[in-house]
Amino acid sequence: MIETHLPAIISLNFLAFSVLIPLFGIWKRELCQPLASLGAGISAVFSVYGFIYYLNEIPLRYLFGGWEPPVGIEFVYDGLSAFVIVVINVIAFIVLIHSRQLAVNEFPNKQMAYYSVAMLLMLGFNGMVLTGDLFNLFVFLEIASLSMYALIAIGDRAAPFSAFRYLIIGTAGGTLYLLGVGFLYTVTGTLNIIDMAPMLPEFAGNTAVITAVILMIVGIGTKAALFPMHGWLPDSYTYAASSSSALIAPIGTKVAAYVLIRVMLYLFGIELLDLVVPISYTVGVLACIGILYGSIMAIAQNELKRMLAYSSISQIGYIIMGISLANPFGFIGALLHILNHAVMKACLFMVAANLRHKEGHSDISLFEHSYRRKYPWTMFSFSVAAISMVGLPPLAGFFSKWYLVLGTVEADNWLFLAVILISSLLNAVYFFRVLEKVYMKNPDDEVPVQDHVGENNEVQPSMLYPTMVFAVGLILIGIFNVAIVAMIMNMIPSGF
Amino acid sequence: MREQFESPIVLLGARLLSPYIMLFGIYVIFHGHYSPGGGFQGGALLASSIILIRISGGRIISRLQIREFFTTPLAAIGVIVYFLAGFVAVLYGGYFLDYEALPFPGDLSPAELRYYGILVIEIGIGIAVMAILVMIYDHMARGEDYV
Amino acid sequence: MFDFILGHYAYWLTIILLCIGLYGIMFKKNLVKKTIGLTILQISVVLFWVSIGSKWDATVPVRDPGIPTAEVANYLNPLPHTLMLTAIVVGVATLGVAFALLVATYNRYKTLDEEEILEQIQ
Amino acid sequence: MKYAKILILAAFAGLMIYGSMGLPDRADPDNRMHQERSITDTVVAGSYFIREAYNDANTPNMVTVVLGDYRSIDTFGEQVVVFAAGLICLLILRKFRPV
Amino acid sequence: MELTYVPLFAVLVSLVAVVPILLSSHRPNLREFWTILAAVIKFGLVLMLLPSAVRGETVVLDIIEIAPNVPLQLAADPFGVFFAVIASGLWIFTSFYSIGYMRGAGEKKQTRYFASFAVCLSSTIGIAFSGNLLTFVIFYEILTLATYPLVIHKENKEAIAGGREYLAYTLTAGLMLVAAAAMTYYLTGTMDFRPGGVYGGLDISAPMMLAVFMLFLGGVGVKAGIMPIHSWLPTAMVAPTPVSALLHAVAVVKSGVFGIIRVVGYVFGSDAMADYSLNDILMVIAGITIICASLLAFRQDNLKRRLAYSTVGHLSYIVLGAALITPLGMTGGIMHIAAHATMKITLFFCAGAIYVNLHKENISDLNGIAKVMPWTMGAFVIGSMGLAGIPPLNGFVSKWYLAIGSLEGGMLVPVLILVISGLLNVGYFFPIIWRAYFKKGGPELEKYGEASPFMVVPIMVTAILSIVFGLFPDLFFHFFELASAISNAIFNGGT
Amino acid sequence: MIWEVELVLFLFLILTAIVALEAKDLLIAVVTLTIFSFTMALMFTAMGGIDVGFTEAVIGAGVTGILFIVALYQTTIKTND
Repeated sequence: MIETHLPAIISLNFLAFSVLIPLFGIWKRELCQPLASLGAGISAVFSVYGFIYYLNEIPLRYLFGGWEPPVGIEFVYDGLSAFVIVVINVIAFIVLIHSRQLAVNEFPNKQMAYYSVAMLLMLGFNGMVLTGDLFNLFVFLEIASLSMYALIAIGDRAAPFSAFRYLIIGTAGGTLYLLGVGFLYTVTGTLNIIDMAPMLPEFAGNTAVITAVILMIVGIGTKAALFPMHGWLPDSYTYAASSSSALIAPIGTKVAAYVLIRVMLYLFGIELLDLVVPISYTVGVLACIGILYGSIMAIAQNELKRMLAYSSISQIGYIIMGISLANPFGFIGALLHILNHAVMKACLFMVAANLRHKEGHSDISLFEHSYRRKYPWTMFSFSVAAISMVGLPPLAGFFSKWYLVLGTVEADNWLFLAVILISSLLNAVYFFRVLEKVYMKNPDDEVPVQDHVGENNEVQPSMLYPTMVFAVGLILIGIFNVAIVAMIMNMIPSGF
Repeated sequence: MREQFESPIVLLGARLLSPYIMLFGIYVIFHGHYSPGGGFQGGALLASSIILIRISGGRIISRLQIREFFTTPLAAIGVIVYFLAGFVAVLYGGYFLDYEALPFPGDLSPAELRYYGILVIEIGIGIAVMAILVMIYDHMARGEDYV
Repeated sequence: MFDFILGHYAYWLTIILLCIGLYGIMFKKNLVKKTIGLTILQISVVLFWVSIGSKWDATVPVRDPGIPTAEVANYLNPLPHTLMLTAIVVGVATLGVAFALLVATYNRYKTLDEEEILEQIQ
Repeated sequence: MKYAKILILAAFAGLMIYGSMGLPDRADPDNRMHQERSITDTVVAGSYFIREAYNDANTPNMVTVVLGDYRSIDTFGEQVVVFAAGLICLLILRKFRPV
Repeated sequence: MELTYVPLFAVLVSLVAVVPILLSSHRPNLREFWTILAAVIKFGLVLMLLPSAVRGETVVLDIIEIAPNVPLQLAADPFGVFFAVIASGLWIFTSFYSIGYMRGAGEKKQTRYFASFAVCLSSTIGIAFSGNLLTFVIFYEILTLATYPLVIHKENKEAIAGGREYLAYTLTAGLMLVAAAAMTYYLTGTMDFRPGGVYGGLDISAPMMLAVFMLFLGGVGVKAGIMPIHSWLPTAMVAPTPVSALLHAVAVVKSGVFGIIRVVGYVFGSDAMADYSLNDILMVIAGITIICASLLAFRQDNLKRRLAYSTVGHLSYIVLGAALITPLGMTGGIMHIAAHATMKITLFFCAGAIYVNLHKENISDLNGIAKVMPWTMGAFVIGSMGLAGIPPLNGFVSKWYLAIGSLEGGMLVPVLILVISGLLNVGYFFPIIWRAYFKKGGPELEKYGEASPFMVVPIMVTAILSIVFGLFPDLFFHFFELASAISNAIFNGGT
Repeated sequence: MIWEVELVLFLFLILTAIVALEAKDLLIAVVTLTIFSFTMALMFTAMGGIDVGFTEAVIGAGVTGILFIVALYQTTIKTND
């Protein structure tokens, strides 16, 4: 019973909780956060269960209303979606636990609606990952996007404005995606991904199909912050409340990248993409520019969250580059980086949130070496995540880069290889800059060390442990990455 | 929103018009099976009739109709109706939203079950859309403010 | 040639509308104007979908007992219409959120001009 | 910046016209989406709706059947979008008085 | 006795020791006890592997699969054991010496220092026992990270600048190594180290081969300090002296040259090197480095910087040995790893002792110190003479084999380079000795005596070791036997 | 569907869209946008999408217009472009 309904349970559970939270929240405001964590926790448990269940079962197709796919809508629960579902739900669960104190601190009078909308956000993301229908994808995309705009709008003074700009860009992107789906529907007459994929080779070279590809990539790329469409991201992540950015940054762009994988590799397939215009290569080059641009801009930032936002742009570039390589290694690298980057970014944004909570700012130029005494474990988490970001072994970040490098070598693509290597160095520059500030006393500082070092002033356990979980998780993912890679290898789409 | 507008003529016109719009909205919801219309359109019409009173009468009068406080639970009820229509089907062994599995009383054929299933969700949509459009209007009209 | 134009002119005119909407989004500084551009863009896409759903010599997708449903060519394709109902409602929901953000923005900066707001943020 | 925007607009228009050349004639009953079977011999959803909607749900208005039954999860999602919009207005514009 | 898990324990013992070191941060004696305990245990574990290595056996242990079909593999082959014996053996002396130095100089944050040191040694042994390229890369990067806190230990502007430069060079190198490893995996389908190489008999285009080789050279060459990319090494001299000793004699730079020999002998193999004439590139670079570094050493007034340039030169002896691709040349190069390690660590210990005792860093200030610190300066003389290649000392043995090796390969230029460099070595060490022994020191020297025994004893032991190994290269650790067995394995396609 | 009707409606749509974007007074712009929406509803009906047309008439021309007006009431009708 549960196995059959697993996709529906995982996703719709969030909806049930988003309705429950206001009902209980009116009665007792303190119940909102535990309820939200509970909802995310239930989904996380089910998704992990489903992932294990999937390992010895064929892909599950959940038929809504009992209608066979081309007529009705289905949720496709195969290896790829199960993997991404596990990543996003587990991370959302931990981030929501972390957000308790932040919510009390930053928007005490908006908690109820906040958690309700956060649940809707997760519903949208889960639906986007699971659905097997192009139009249904658009609907869930809009649920997720609307919730994302709202969560971003809670925060600093400039937050509503940056959310508004994101809304304009994001809705335009979603509309273009819808237009692309319209082109495809006109040509093929179906909306189901599994149904449509075998039809498309018949229309190879059709200009409408090519336009549809471009429109869909632009539309989803807007959500994924692919290079020319990245403009919304830095402002949004910077001005959003700490808990919002910790929730959105690791998950939002990853899901969009996942949709790109679905569209580019599963729906169209790489031969069709490159038939007339070398679309995959173009996307790869854009990703490269994004990688370099994001890294260079990150170096120039003084605000930690803004730096992390720019770094997100560059890390998304890795994932998309892995997709565009279109060989098994690139695919493994991209998927592994979805996992790794989600964990790393969650950890880093939570560190930024911890600092904001305690210090009231996250301005790098004001960091001082007393932090390592005040927040030893927060800073430990930051170091682990930063070093993993730079890509040093044996932490998780190294291995995704390793597979991407293998992918570029296999594709004989030296430009991409050089970009990966250079951007790793740039990553090192901006992360070691922070580490240096935190771990070393300022040489200009004349105050003796003893007077300067603060007491241990670590954040409370509800914030510290989630951060630590991610830091330890990065080490474990790094050591046991081959188990994950073995799973990913089962998901490699045919045609490679 | 202003507390009250001083224009009896406008208010009178709105009060005369509003019930008919509301009636039409309910008609649209229930007649959606046979003619253009359905939950959304009907819900939007219901919302229009309520908003019409709110615009012409101001806050004090509109309170007599539907209080601002009730729109949120109403919206939740709309969503829950839809959700339950799907969930009950799951409990009775079907897929989510599989109306054939719904336990309507009486001996109904699958097609009739689906007919009533659609009616139920249209009603749910109608309630939710009405409540939410009114809700959006209320929030917008009050601007950024404490409850 | 005439058939081609007759079959495609609606697309081209829709493209003009799409471009007008995109122009509004990109070039207008006023946030309300941007929203208007967004609305035009969305409705134009809806128009595109509805136009591809049309069919010569077919009636609306409501079953008329006098016209047999077994012959598919007799009725318009209901699928695009259904999808566009959804898209319109999604559009209006987006608009609601956009207005909420607009009001919040205006309360903070007392202006709706994008450049003036950006200046104030700096 | 302004020229870049003009360029984007021109590129978009060009892309759309390029794409529209490949679209089949509008309203042509021979279009894929109006056929009974697709080229891979699967059911075409639109035609299935026309043929079977009344038999399946006893409802003459096909759009309602598709909306409420065949693609009901779409409609459900759409309702959630509207619900989300309401909640979001609540979230952005309302502040609850501190306890 | 089952040896399978000994390599793992050898790697882990100092890593585990980090925990008690950190926990006992407020009790210096206990902390240093842990350090020395770990050092002794590590050395014992490595020695347990020595007999099997002398027999030519390899202890292989697959720990965990880190990439499909590529395990995290520890393989204690003769070459690895050879390097591990040197590194772990000298760590004991460095530990003792560190205690004396750190207390003498009153340094801050000694806990961090000892902890980093332990991690450093762990990764060095890991490098020595790496069974394949990916394992090598992982330990190589850990070494980079673990050394960074040591380089910036003083936390002044100079140290931070030095640390930045160190990171910039070594991280770039690590990335190049990753790229090179990936290309090797792609081209050959394996990442294992095999005596005789994995590239033999493959049909690969010359530019591709050159690209891979240059990436490898960039990757391991930075730590080996070959010439255009050596400049981090003198800059990193801002670190405390035991760190410099470790960096320049044992861990970091030796990992670099160890890597070069691994690459030349175990990845490319002599055939591939010769076929694509890659060894010429290596030889030219090594020759230029030897000469230029020796010349640059003349210009340095800071004692440690002069020693640093001397190190750059001597590392290239080893590179030269690898580049000759003759069995005897390789033997000489490998021997020089051991020889240079013992001698250079002696010299750095001396420099550190002088700094702690007299607070003098510059050569021009060293007038007459031999009277004050006779033991230290005696050891200094032994070390510098050994580096110059004076016969009874162990520097001579390796140089001799290098010369023979180049003659075996029919090349005269390397011999010439060796001779010139030997003269230059004498040239830049002699002024120091001359000042120390024959110039009259200032009156303030009166109040100083010899350095603390914690420092003098390690100095004397390493100095004596360099004499002993010069006379009996096979004593205790079978260095010569191992070295010739290794080069045999490389050139005759495995044992 | 009668293409002559559609053509006229199309021209009217383009006209109203341009006016809605270029009007100096936001109130005029919004009213023009409502006209645009209503013309669009007519267009949908002309193309056979009676349900879409109905929805667009109710939601696009009705509710959207109301929301625009309320938003302008809360903010300002002044604009520079």
